[in-house]
Amino acid sequence: MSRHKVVISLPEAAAMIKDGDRVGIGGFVTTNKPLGILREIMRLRRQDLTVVAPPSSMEVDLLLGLGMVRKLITPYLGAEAIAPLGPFHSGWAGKHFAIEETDLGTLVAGLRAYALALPFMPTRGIVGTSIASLNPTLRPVEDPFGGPPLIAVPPLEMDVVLIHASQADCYGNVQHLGAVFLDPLLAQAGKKVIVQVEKIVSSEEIRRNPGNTTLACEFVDAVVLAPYGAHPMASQNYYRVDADFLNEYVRVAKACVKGQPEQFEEFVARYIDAPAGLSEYLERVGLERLFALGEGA
Amino acid sequence: MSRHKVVISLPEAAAMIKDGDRVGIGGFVTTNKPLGILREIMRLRRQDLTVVAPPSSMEVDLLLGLGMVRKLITPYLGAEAIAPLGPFHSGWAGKHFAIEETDLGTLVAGLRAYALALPFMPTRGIVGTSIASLNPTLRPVEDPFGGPPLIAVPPLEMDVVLIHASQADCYGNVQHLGAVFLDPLLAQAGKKVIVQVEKIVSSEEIRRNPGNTTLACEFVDAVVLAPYGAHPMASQNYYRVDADFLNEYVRVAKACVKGQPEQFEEFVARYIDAPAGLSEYLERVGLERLFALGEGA
Amino acid sequence: MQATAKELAAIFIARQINNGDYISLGTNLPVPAAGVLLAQITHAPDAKINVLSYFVNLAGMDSFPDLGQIANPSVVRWADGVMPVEQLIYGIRRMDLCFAGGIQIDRYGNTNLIGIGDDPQNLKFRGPGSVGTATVMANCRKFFIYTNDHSPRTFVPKCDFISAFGWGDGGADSRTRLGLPGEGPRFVITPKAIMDFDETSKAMRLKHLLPGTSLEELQASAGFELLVPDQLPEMEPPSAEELSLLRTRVDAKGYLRQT
Amino acid sequence: MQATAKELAAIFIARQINNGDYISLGTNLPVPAAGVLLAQITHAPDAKINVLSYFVNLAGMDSFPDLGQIANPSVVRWADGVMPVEQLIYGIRRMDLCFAGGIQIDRYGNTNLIGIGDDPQNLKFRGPGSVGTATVMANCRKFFIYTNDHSPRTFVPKCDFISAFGWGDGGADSRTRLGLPGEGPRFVITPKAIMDFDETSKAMRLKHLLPGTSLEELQASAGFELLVPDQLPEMEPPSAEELSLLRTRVDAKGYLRQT
Repeated sequence: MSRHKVVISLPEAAAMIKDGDRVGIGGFVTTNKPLGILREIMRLRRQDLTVVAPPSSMEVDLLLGLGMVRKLITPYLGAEAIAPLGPFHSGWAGKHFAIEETDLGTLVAGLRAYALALPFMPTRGIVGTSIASLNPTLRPVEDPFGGPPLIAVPPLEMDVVLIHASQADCYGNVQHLGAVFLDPLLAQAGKKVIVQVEKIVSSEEIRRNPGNTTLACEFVDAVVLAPYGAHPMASQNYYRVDADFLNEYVRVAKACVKGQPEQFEEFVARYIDAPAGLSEYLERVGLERLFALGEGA
Repeated sequence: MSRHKVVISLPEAAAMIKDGDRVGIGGFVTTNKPLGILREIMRLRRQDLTVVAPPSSMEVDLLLGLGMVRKLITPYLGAEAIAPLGPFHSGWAGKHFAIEETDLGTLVAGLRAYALALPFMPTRGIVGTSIASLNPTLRPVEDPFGGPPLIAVPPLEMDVVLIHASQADCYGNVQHLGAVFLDPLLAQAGKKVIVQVEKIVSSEEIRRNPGNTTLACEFVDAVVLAPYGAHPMASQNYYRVDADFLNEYVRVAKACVKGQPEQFEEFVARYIDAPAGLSEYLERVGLERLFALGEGA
Repeated sequence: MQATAKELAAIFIARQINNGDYISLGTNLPVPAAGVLLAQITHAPDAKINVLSYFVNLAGMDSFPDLGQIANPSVVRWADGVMPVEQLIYGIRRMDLCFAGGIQIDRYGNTNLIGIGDDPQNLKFRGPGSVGTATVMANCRKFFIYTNDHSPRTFVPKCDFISAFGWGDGGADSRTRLGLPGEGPRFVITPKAIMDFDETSKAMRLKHLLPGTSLEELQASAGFELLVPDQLPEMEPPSAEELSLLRTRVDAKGYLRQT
Repeated sequence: MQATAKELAAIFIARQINNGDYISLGTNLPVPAAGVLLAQITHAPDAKINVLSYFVNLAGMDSFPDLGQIANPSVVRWADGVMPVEQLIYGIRRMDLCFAGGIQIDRYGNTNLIGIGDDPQNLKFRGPGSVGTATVMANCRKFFIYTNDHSPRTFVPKCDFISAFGWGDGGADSRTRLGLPGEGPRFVITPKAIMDFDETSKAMRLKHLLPGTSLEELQASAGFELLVPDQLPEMEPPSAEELSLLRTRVDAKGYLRQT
């Protein structure tokens, strides 16, 4: 018997995400976002998703704008200096989707509680803040050693986790070759974990530097080849964020929130609905533009 | 102003450990043990130490045999197939030193609680076991979400942590170049952290592969050059465990526990008290013997 | 040469492993290690094996260097990844199978690595300590208990101390009542016999006698009354392929062929 | 050219930093970033700087590429190490200094990145979210608050929501009562002024006016009564070396010289 390869196609990956799922999204702000898989799900307009994300950006704002999200759990949505706020996030919160208030420490505590199979993790980080009162999943917990009470964070459950990384072998051993953000923790806590990569490499290449492996195949259910798959976000070692693209998005999304949805609908038709797959999407963006995002370009 | 170098000598490192200190010891069973620093402390016969150690071996048994330890906190003491038990640990527990009962999960919870500045971490791992009743520092804690109660592990405090690794620069950036065991967690939880290394390398060498850095200088207070400093234990990438040496130790330690201390006293005189420093110790062991512990030898 | 009891025990373990299982291999347990390795090169090429700090896949190994020291540094040649030791616990949700040893094992599958005696301050014998067994056996999906010493010294009515909880004082709900996520001990394996646990009482029950041990002898080997079912089938004998692979690629040094 | 108010603010921050401090630099806060970088190349070569996923030391830098994007991938050229984001929190015991921003800042140094409005289900304006400020400001030894917008829109009597706790409703024991390990906000820094907190009430107090702003104007810039001490010394002027290093090596693109 030989080893089973876990490489699947983008449509196969998208089929693993169902309406109503709790979906974790890896990466950090504008870097290493799994947009290849996300665009497939957007095309299918999956509904009633609960999105769990470390500091997130326009990829989540777009999910909100497409009406796919029931509940959002993220400590941050923005693109720093490029665009401090997500238009749908800022404009529609509480109206078209619910927010489960969190911060980075609370998110880490909930994910760690799930990975450790614990009913809660205590935190002091949000004592005295509004997060403790706005998030109905949290509870006070006594300090059995007599100190002031803390907040108990329950396990944060995710049906599927989507991650973008540099490379993997066909068995699911993944290497980021740079910062890992919260991806290992997300993978430990995800019921299913799908990783899209710029490059699939041999098992020998992975084993040449096992210390570079950031997600061992124990924590990976499927791998998808997705070159330029993080665009318009940055991909470590490959390309920078496409700021012009984000600005265009912010412009049409802002207009939509203000009641002028036409340009946003065109944007969605052009970049999400019409392309038959990743290659067609990238051709619409244009190779010259993509190459210009590389280091030194 | 130029950067401050944190490289110190072995005697300077030993001077950082005082009578009554809580001392953390890195590595795992018979690998990467900071014996260079430990032998200096043994020579000084520091008293009333509380030792906190991940799975440990004869280096801790020797501390026990020298009467330096008041309390021992380790999930394991032995050398696997070479010597399943430490003679002083097996024979003297409760009589010459106290044991704070723990297991790996409990140890990790206590260290993490300290690093996170939390008054406790909950664990389910020891519910129903004797660890929960034998260790007086633990308390039951309710699950505020209504499940069965858990055990609260308080922060595990360490005045000094001693670690052995492959290489570091003179500013305290450390690379293990292999398994890290619990060393990063120990470093995060230690008030002072001293790392002995086989080799001091340039800052440029560290920066060539910052992804290999396992302890950034944020978590390291001092670096000590100690080639062959883990002997008789193994050092990753450098040399294997010296099983003959361990067997000799076990033989003289067993006799001592049985009331015949002469050979143990000779062993201590020869390897701990007489050598003026690491070089003299290694010369007594003999270079031919040391070289024979290398890969392929 | 006929299969030895240790070889049969290893083959029994190999057959319990599903392809794709995530398994953590502790040190100094050569028979379970042999079972896992045999499974990997036969029907479980996708089993995910954790050996202390390394994630390895051994499906392509020619032969294994030394079963006596599974945490051999040479294991790194098959490593897909290196991990901090916390990972054992932090990634425990996905762990399917682990192994526990014990200086005492009781009729409800509790194990003791802490010590022997009544007074914890004055033990007759201090064990090596629980290592990670308490937390790992509480959480991982299932675990097997292994010991080479099938005698009343090890098999006791009640452990003096419990380092890893099995079924406590018995009863199918003894783990869920405490909220323990793992499904508990499944088998107890020795060179004399393979045992499981009664579905209701969770008392230890004989499943297979291994060659060289009679039922009477076995019953005298435990300090408590072992349940014996009416039907006591023999373990399905090893295939020629199982035995050959075990001897040539897993255990070339013959550790399991020593008595 | 005279030092601008933003340059003075950065120089003030630089002077607060001790050699050896462990500092975490958040994104999109160019003035605090400039202050930390200036300290590093003058009196704090051993300051340990964390920029998101990287541990860096910039003592040897010729010039910094772009203060507007501190989390620039090119920062990796000075990286001594790469770290998972949890490390920010897991290693928090050793963190000396952090920076918080806010869409609202109140007189007791509480900050709000959550949103504006009464009804959380129907906010007038939803902010970007707390990022890590809640947990980091609760724990790290001390923190500074920075904003470019010194106006009553930002400086409010009471935040609509609190994302990072400062001094709550005031009082020197307002943090210890809750068990918060960190010592709380030390300074509030804007291009108009530098403020600290009264030792007893922990109400915000003027420390230095920055050039271009009068006391009357400043008092009108907050929606609450700012404490003003009897003595209001000017900030010690920048040395020629501070200003020159700031302009040539830290902020060559002149971000802090724009008004």
